[in-house]
Amino acid sequence: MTNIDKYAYSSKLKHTAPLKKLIFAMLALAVCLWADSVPVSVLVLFIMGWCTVYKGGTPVALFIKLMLVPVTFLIIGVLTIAINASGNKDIFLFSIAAFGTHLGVSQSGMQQAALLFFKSTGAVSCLYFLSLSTPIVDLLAVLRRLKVPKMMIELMGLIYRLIFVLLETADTIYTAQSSRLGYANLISAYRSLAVLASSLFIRAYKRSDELYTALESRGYDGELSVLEEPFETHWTEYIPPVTINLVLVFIALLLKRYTGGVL
Amino acid sequence: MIENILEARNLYYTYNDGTQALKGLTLGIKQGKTTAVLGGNGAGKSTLFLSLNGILKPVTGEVFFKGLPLDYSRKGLKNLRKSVGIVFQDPDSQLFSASVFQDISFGAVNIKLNKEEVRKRVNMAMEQTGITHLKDKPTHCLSFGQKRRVAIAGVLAMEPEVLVLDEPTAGLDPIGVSEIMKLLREIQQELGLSVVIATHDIDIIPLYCDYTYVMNQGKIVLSGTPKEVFGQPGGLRKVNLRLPRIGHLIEILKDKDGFAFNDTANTISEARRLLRDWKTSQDKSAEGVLKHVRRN
Amino acid sequence: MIENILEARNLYYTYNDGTQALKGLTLGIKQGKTTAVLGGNGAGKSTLFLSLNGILKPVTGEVFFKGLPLDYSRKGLKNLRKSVGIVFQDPDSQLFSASVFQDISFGAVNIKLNKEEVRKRVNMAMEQTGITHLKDKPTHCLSFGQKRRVAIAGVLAMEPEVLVLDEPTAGLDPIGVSEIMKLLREIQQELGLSVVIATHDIDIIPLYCDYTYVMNQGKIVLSGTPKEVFGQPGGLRKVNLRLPRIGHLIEILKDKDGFAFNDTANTISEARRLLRDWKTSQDKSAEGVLKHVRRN
Amino acid sequence: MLKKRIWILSLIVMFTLLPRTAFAMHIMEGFLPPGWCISWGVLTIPFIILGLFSIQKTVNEHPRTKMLLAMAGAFVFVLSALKLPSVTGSCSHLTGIGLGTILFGPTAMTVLGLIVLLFQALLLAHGGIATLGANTFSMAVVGPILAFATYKIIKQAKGPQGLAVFLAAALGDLMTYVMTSIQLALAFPAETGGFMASLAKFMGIFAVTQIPLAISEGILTVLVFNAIAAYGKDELQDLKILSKEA
Repeated sequence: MTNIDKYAYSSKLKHTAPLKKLIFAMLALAVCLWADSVPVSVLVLFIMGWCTVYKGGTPVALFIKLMLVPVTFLIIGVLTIAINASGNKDIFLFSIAAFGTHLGVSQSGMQQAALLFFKSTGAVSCLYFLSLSTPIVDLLAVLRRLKVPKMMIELMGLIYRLIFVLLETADTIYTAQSSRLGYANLISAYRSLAVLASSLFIRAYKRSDELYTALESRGYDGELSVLEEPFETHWTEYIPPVTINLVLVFIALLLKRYTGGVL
Repeated sequence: MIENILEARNLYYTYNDGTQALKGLTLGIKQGKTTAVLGGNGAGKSTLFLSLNGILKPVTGEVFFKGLPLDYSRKGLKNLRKSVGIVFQDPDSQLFSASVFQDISFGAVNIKLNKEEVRKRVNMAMEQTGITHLKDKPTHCLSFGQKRRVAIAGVLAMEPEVLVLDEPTAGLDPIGVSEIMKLLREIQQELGLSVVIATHDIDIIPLYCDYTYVMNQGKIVLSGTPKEVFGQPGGLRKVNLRLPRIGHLIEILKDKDGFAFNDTANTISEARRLLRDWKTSQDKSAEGVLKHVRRN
Repeated sequence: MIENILEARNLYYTYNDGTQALKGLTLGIKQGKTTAVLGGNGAGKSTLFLSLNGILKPVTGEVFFKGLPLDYSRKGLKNLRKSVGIVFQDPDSQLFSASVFQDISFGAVNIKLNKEEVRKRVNMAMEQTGITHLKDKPTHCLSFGQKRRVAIAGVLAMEPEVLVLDEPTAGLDPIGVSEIMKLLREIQQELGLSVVIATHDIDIIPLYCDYTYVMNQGKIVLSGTPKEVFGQPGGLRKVNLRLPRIGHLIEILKDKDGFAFNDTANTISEARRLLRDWKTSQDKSAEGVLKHVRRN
Repeated sequence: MLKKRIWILSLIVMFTLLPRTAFAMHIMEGFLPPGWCISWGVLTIPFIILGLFSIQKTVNEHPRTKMLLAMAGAFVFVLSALKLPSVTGSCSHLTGIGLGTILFGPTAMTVLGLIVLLFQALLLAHGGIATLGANTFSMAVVGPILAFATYKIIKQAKGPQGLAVFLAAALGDLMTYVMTSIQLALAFPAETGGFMASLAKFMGIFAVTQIPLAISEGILTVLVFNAIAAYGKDELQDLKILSKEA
């Protein structure tokens, strides 16, 4: 499992206002989806890649490795959309006969698949820019400013912290089980996994109780209020991210007009 | 000045599952001192601590803070918890936020201080515990010892009068132990705090504590200065505890090997003094003999 | 007979997050002895142990079991883990089943023994660790010390040749510590096991271990019998460790207070012998002086 | 010749990729057109609000449940990160929908599911932000409701506990994938045959892996549930506070 989170803490962009990063990434994501255009998608990919690697200092190899994570879904999804069945084999660029019909790829299916491939890749790069530069804690601060319900934010904050506590527990249990041959064959593996999950559950339950007690002793009265370090920002700082996206919109409009939406 | 800032009188506590954790416990925590509560696993130390902070309410018996019985109303508890802070044994069940800074600020925010004051206190607490450099790190990337310091800082930021710590040295290596104990000693002296430590690490008590209670099966069985308590090895052994190793050595030397010490010793420096004095007296007596012989 | 049942040669290991845990570590575990691996938190002890059992595969370097390099195939690992059992630090993450009996049988069942054999082994392991009376208890009702015994029994039921324990004394009170260490000593001698103990509890090493490796930052920095290792206080302090308290006292007495010991001592009994001998020699020399004086 | 080669090639691609699709069943970032992203998001919001109200009510009555819910969320996240052993030796993952729903109730699972999905997107790059609404709808709304209904119906019919747990988990898992296929088919109807043909394509492909996976999830959930019932009786008792509300 690749945990992106820890890279966010070492990013050079960590101290940039999270709202700015969020706006930048979400606008680009929206433009990428709306524009429906291969060049715009590729442009988004490069802008986000450049910002992450050059501005944020994330290793290129890591960025590429992460881009490959959703590739399974991407390939299966795109292929499924591209390949169609029809009794008439002439609509396909190439096809094979199977199950008493023809399976093949048509010109438009091919185009749709290619477009989707680039669009998704561009969109994923926006997601990575955000998560490789912005720790979850900072994102939660933004969500609080955006008036997301308090209960939601508190749960998110707690869950985020507890994920790591439980992951460590699960990892320790897993190691202890493997050292006693718990995963030596399929039947043991199922048994071990069930035992792991159930003891994890009981541990989690106990922990929640301990956590409540500890918070109570620190004066908890229903709200997890903390002091957040505000990020000093001036409105002018929002000009560059918005401008970049406006340029992208402009390019998309131009492409639509002069290429008739082919690109 | 009140001598005992906290007092427990004849506490009884039984858990839902029927475990009797406290059975008539009485103790007093001296203002401005470090008090150790020594006891084996399962002696009831944690239950005692939760009672001092009002989390558990004893079935019978009472807890007094500054001479007044605890007020278990919402407001009373809030005030109490401002003054009596607990640091739990496992920092992972105490730290709830992924941000070190935010976690430390929690208690201070709860007592409704203004932002400036909270920030000031958090920064101070981080400085006192030596974790200022960890400010921007996520909690889950810290080492065990660092997490424990964050937990301590979170309680210090509330500026309590009593700091209660459950097994503060558990899981730490020798250097970690002496660092955390020195830190506590420093904080205690600098801020004039009263510190209570639950531990089964016997060897640290003579080094860092002013007063010791020995707990067994929900009761106090011995109490006094470390010197007094460790002067009763029989009583300690009866409750499955032992002397500090140095104390044990000195005891054996005295009782079995004919070293005529006129005192006990539980720390290296005490033992050293004892042995040095003994040596000098031996040398002197040898000289005495010599002189005596020569004179005749 | 092979002298070293397990050997690690020049191991390097780096975790996914970039932490270099082992940096050229070499050591040998002597057959039929108790070997301690002493090191502070984060020295890499756990990583080393996981490599000995084939859970982690070193990036470079090799581990040898009975003179043969480890075989990391599915079958090879299965055989290895049957022979090299690890008892982890936190018994809670090792005990998962509803009852003690069931839990101890976990490993034995996984090596596909028949029911009769499993039952026999589990009963034997419970006897060896003195927990037969806990057989039908649910694991979560046990005390901490009992849980650790169950964890040890669970590994013993696989009848390993090497028993590796990570911090076996952590979290135990003094009596618990000496009980578990005596138990290990007994098991080791009775079954002719080779035992490896990772610990930062310096004071137990001279009492219970035959050989000691001192680990720091992924490497072995000192090795030898406890006597040899603790004869190098400078080397220990350099890696943030210290002498056993008794050893420290004797060192100071010797170096600073003019006690002319001709040896070092790290346990109470060693120190006692040293001081007794010294006293006798003093008495003798005093007598000698007397005699000398008288004769003249 | 060429055709044959394509046929074989695509088979190879399918069989190397398919066993790893369990996680990938979250619709990836950027895969859905904006209109669908928004529609699924809007459709999900009422369920989230409902869930939040229900949680708020429970927490007001029992303050401890806030920490418990957070633990539950983290538990589901970690559960879904566990590797599920399979016959082929490759790994897939649990969804945890069935277990989570039985333990914590469907309303809580909706909110927890949303948070878990968001963290999966941000921390593991599984799923996405634009597709969060669609994924939440299938994984945290439809899945839990079906799982819960199955569980309750079988319990009411005095069916065996094991069967109830098994079917709740297996159907919860399966329904999630059916829903995802519907979402994909709606967004990408086939050129010939439209929505139904597309749905057949997606369901056909995912059925290969999802049916065995749903069965595995069912079996494992039964094992886990039995283990919890064996030595977590008190915990289960307390959890009724959470799940009774639904």
